[in-house]
Amino acid sequence: MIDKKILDEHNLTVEEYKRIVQLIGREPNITELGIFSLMWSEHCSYKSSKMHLKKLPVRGKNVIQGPGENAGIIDIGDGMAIVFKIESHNHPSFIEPYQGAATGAGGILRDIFTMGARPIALLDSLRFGPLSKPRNKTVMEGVISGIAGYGNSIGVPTVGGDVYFNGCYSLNPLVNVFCLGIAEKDKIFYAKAEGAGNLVLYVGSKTGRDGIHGATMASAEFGEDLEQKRPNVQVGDPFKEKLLLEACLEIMARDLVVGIQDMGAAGLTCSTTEMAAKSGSGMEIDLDLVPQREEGMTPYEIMLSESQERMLIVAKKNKVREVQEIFSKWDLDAVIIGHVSDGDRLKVKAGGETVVDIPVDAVVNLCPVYERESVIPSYMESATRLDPLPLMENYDQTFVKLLSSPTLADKEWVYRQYDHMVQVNTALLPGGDASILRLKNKKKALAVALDGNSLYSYLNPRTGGKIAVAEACRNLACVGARPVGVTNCLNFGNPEKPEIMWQFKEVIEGIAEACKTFDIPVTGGNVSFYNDTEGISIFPTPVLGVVGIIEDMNKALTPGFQEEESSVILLGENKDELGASEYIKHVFNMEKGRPPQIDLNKERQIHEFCLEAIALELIESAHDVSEGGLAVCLAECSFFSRQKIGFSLNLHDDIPPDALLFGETQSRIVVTAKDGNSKKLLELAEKRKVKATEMGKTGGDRMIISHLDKKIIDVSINEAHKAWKESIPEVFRMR
Amino acid sequence: MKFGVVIFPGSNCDHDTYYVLKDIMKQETTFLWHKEHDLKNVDCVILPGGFSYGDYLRSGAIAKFSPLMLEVVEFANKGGLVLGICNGFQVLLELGLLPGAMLRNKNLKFLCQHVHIKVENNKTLFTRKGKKGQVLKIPIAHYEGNYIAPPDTIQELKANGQIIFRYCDAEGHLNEEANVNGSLESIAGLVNTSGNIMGMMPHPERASEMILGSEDGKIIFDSIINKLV
Amino acid sequence: MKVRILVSYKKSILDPQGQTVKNALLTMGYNFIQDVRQGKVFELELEGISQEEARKVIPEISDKALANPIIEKFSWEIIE
Amino acid sequence: MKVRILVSYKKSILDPQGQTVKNALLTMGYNFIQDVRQGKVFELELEGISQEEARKVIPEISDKALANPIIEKFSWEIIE
Ligand SMILES: Nc1ncnc2c1ncn2[C@@H]1O[C@H](COP(=O)(O)OP(=O)(O)O)[C@@H](O)[C@H]1O
Ligand SMILES: [Mg+2]
Repeated sequence: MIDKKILDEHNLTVEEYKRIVQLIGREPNITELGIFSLMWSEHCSYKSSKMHLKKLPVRGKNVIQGPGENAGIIDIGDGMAIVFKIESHNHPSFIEPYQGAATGAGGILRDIFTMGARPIALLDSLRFGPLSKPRNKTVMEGVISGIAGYGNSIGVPTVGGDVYFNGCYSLNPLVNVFCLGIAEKDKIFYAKAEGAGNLVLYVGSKTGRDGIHGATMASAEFGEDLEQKRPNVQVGDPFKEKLLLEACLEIMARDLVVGIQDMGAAGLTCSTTEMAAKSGSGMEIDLDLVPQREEGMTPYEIMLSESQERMLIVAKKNKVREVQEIFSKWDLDAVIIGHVSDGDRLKVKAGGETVVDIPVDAVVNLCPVYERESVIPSYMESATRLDPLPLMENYDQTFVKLLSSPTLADKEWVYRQYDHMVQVNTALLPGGDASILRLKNKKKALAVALDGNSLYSYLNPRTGGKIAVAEACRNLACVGARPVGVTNCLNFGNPEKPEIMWQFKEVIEGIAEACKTFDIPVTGGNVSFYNDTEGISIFPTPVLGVVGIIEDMNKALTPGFQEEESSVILLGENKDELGASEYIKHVFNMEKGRPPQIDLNKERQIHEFCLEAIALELIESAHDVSEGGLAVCLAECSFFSRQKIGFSLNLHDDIPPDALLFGETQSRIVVTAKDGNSKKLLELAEKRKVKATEMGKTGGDRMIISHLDKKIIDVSINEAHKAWKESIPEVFRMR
Repeated sequence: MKFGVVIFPGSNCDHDTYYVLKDIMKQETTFLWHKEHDLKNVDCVILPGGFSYGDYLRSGAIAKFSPLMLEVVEFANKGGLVLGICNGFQVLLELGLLPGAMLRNKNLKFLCQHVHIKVENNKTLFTRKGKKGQVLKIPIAHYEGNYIAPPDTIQELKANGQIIFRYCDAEGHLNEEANVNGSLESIAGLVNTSGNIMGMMPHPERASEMILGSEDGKIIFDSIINKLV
Repeated sequence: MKVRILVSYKKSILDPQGQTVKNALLTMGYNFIQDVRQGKVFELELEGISQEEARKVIPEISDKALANPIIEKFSWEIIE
Repeated sequence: MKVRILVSYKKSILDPQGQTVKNALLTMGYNFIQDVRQGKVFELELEGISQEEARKVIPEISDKALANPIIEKFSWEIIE
């Protein structure tokens, strides 16, 4: 019967098992145990994170749907709503980079169209180990072609994202994929199973023995026994999903559906129990009717399978024919496998016998919740200490070297593999601060940015959480967008380790505080724990996805300099903060120091000011200062300018030149203004109590920065551009 | 002028093309479903970009067996205008309506970017609004756009002026770097000998509004539309 | 009956995928590798058809659908 | 020496390409088709290595570079 060994295999504790027995009033059979193990896994139940996620602000006047559904929904006016969410697919992407990443994209796409929205954009946030190791190159190459393979094929543009490199990801890369969709506000669908007698339809791919225990795998640490725990990674079928997408949107447009839920991790188990539980109904299904790809599958296997590209639909009895006709038009079968019932139980039959009979509420809602122990990690004290670094006569070489750091270097090699233009909405192509999606025939446009610097979070998780939000919002401000909603993917190590739990708590509190200050609701997200391999945890890596609205698309800005002889103005203040910078990491090979501090109110002021200046058309370009500091920010402004315009600046700050050039002090934006406007801008800044400093002028083909009248950087754009542009392609160049 | 945009399972530029023809070019436009046998009296059939049948066998290889293709071939053989864009071009090659085949891009990666193409022949129904030698900025997005054909076919293409577009740099020069996917003769677009069927890898529908960075694609649609005016 | 069909580029066509695999293997130290060609294999499970019929229809299927005769060649065998 | 290596998805793994080809062939009227699986074939030209060595190194290469053992299986033979 069910013993400790079986429980271990299902990642359940003895206490949890006792609770299951108590909840269902008897010992579960193996299929029932499997169901509980999936739904009570960390991945599905959020048992370690729930208490802390509660701290995130979720309300806002435009929130149609906050956390708790497949994706969050925000009202953007004109009868339209945006639907968005981010998810991780970290473990599978390490085991099988191409398919792992591809099915990650497939999963988040389903979350969006399940709600009745047409996906209009994907973004991906990727973290890899250093490219000096061949294995990391292989993983990166595979992951990127996997996302490309899926997104390009299904016809959703991948319009942005970010890529960072750090040793902590060598055995545990991160693949977080964000998806944004658009729906009519009054045509949104939920995972409901209302109305006893309504029929339950299964659509999409046949069920095979795919990834059985994938969700429990995402809830356990990888160790030496990786080989055995390796599940069958699923192979994605973007073509099938494209058909599903079109067919689902068609039945939704015709109002034939009561409720709909995709089958992602935890497959039939999750979709049946969640849909029933959400509506306070029961459900009865017959596994003999489930389309199967393999022979001799047991009820356990069918219920736990994670085969991709499947959906569960509840439809009114008299509409089923019509639903089936539409699916058949798209060469898909929609098979009746059961019905909604009164009561609150999931009853599953197979071979004429009842193999599962359990209360759905117990499965979905009554998993124990843990407040796990947390303690400050021992590394904190020494890691945040940073001895003064040697200063240099000039920084020409260092600057060029820094530009070639893969984390800072041009990512065109990556996004060129993504179809980022399909659907003809991409008004600002990848590479800039945020991606802009126009809304056809509308003045308004959408902007999206992803952000998350894990080195900051490692060295100060609370600050790291705040900065992730701040930077994403700053990116939006730079293109002229006001943030309306946030989603987040929290990638951490093993939460059973108190030090990891501490990081987690701190990051969440940082995110919560920032979201409150900026007054933006968190509408959903995802937590990925157990990102450790052989006992080594990744740096805490929150990835924030923020969506914003540009009121007037014609006023949107890009980061690149627009013309010669414009004033280059810094909004914000330079400070002596070199800790946790890419400069000390790439040039001195250290991951140390205190990350930059952040004053959230000041940060918000800067955003508001930037938005005001854009609305008044006082500025012609804007780019925020982030990794690599002011010097790298300025270089990017030159690189992004069509004619590769240079600049000549003189800075007077009383701080050491290295910190001035490469420190990553927050709340700074570099803008340019034409002669007549720069004065107005500076005046407005004074009125708004924002620090604004004219640093110099654009022009020429060199990048020149002086400090107190002494040149500390004087580099030709061509040379610097080459280092920046060629760094990543060079690594992958075919021999 | 009435346009028909074919939808194959897996087409994904069908809506884009429809939108541009209808909302930007202001033309009567309709979708054509691959399973039907009805061209709905259109004057021009467009085979749009995307991944018909996932491109699982080869790009365009399965779409060519769609029921509607019987009508499209008949329509084309009678001189009807057919434009294949990207995956649509690949379908035309598979159908044998245009000569040659596509290999993977020379760097073996999917490529999505703006490219420049040069109008090599403006005496066609698809390019009459352009100038010979004119450089157009139009995006590509494909995995298999590396055009290849036997030497004698290439000779014929050249002799008949069937090469319509070539990849070039911003100044109109042909070179290896500008020929991003490695196509023979830098070929980016072709017509058949009678001049009523064109295939091109770049996406004119993605270059029909300034907000997307270029309007050069409109030259192609304008050329087609002007035919009947 | 089970049939295996191999499809690969004609000799005259450059096979960059094969080249890439070759280079990767050389980098890994397998320096006895002279050349690599990559192709596709299809395994078809047939029923209700005689060997004789198969001999006629398999080349037809291959020629019409599985291979593009402009760039590819194919070979096939009955394996079961 | 020439070696042929066939790589395909394990039986339990979904083969979307094979499925799509199968459906296409059925639509074309080849209704004797029960199943199609699609895979890759590599033909390696080797030199300066004995058959015996090849027998050891080919499975190694296949496992390490040509197939991902988590989802794929391979088989090989010496063909020349
Ligand atoms: N970091 C987070 N912040 C806010 N909400 C979260 C976070 N992580 C998960 N959630 C919410 O918890 C719910 C369950 O998430 P998840 O199990 O990932 O959903 P699904 O499996 O349907 O994608 C979702 O509504 C999700 O938005
Ligand atoms: Mg979901």
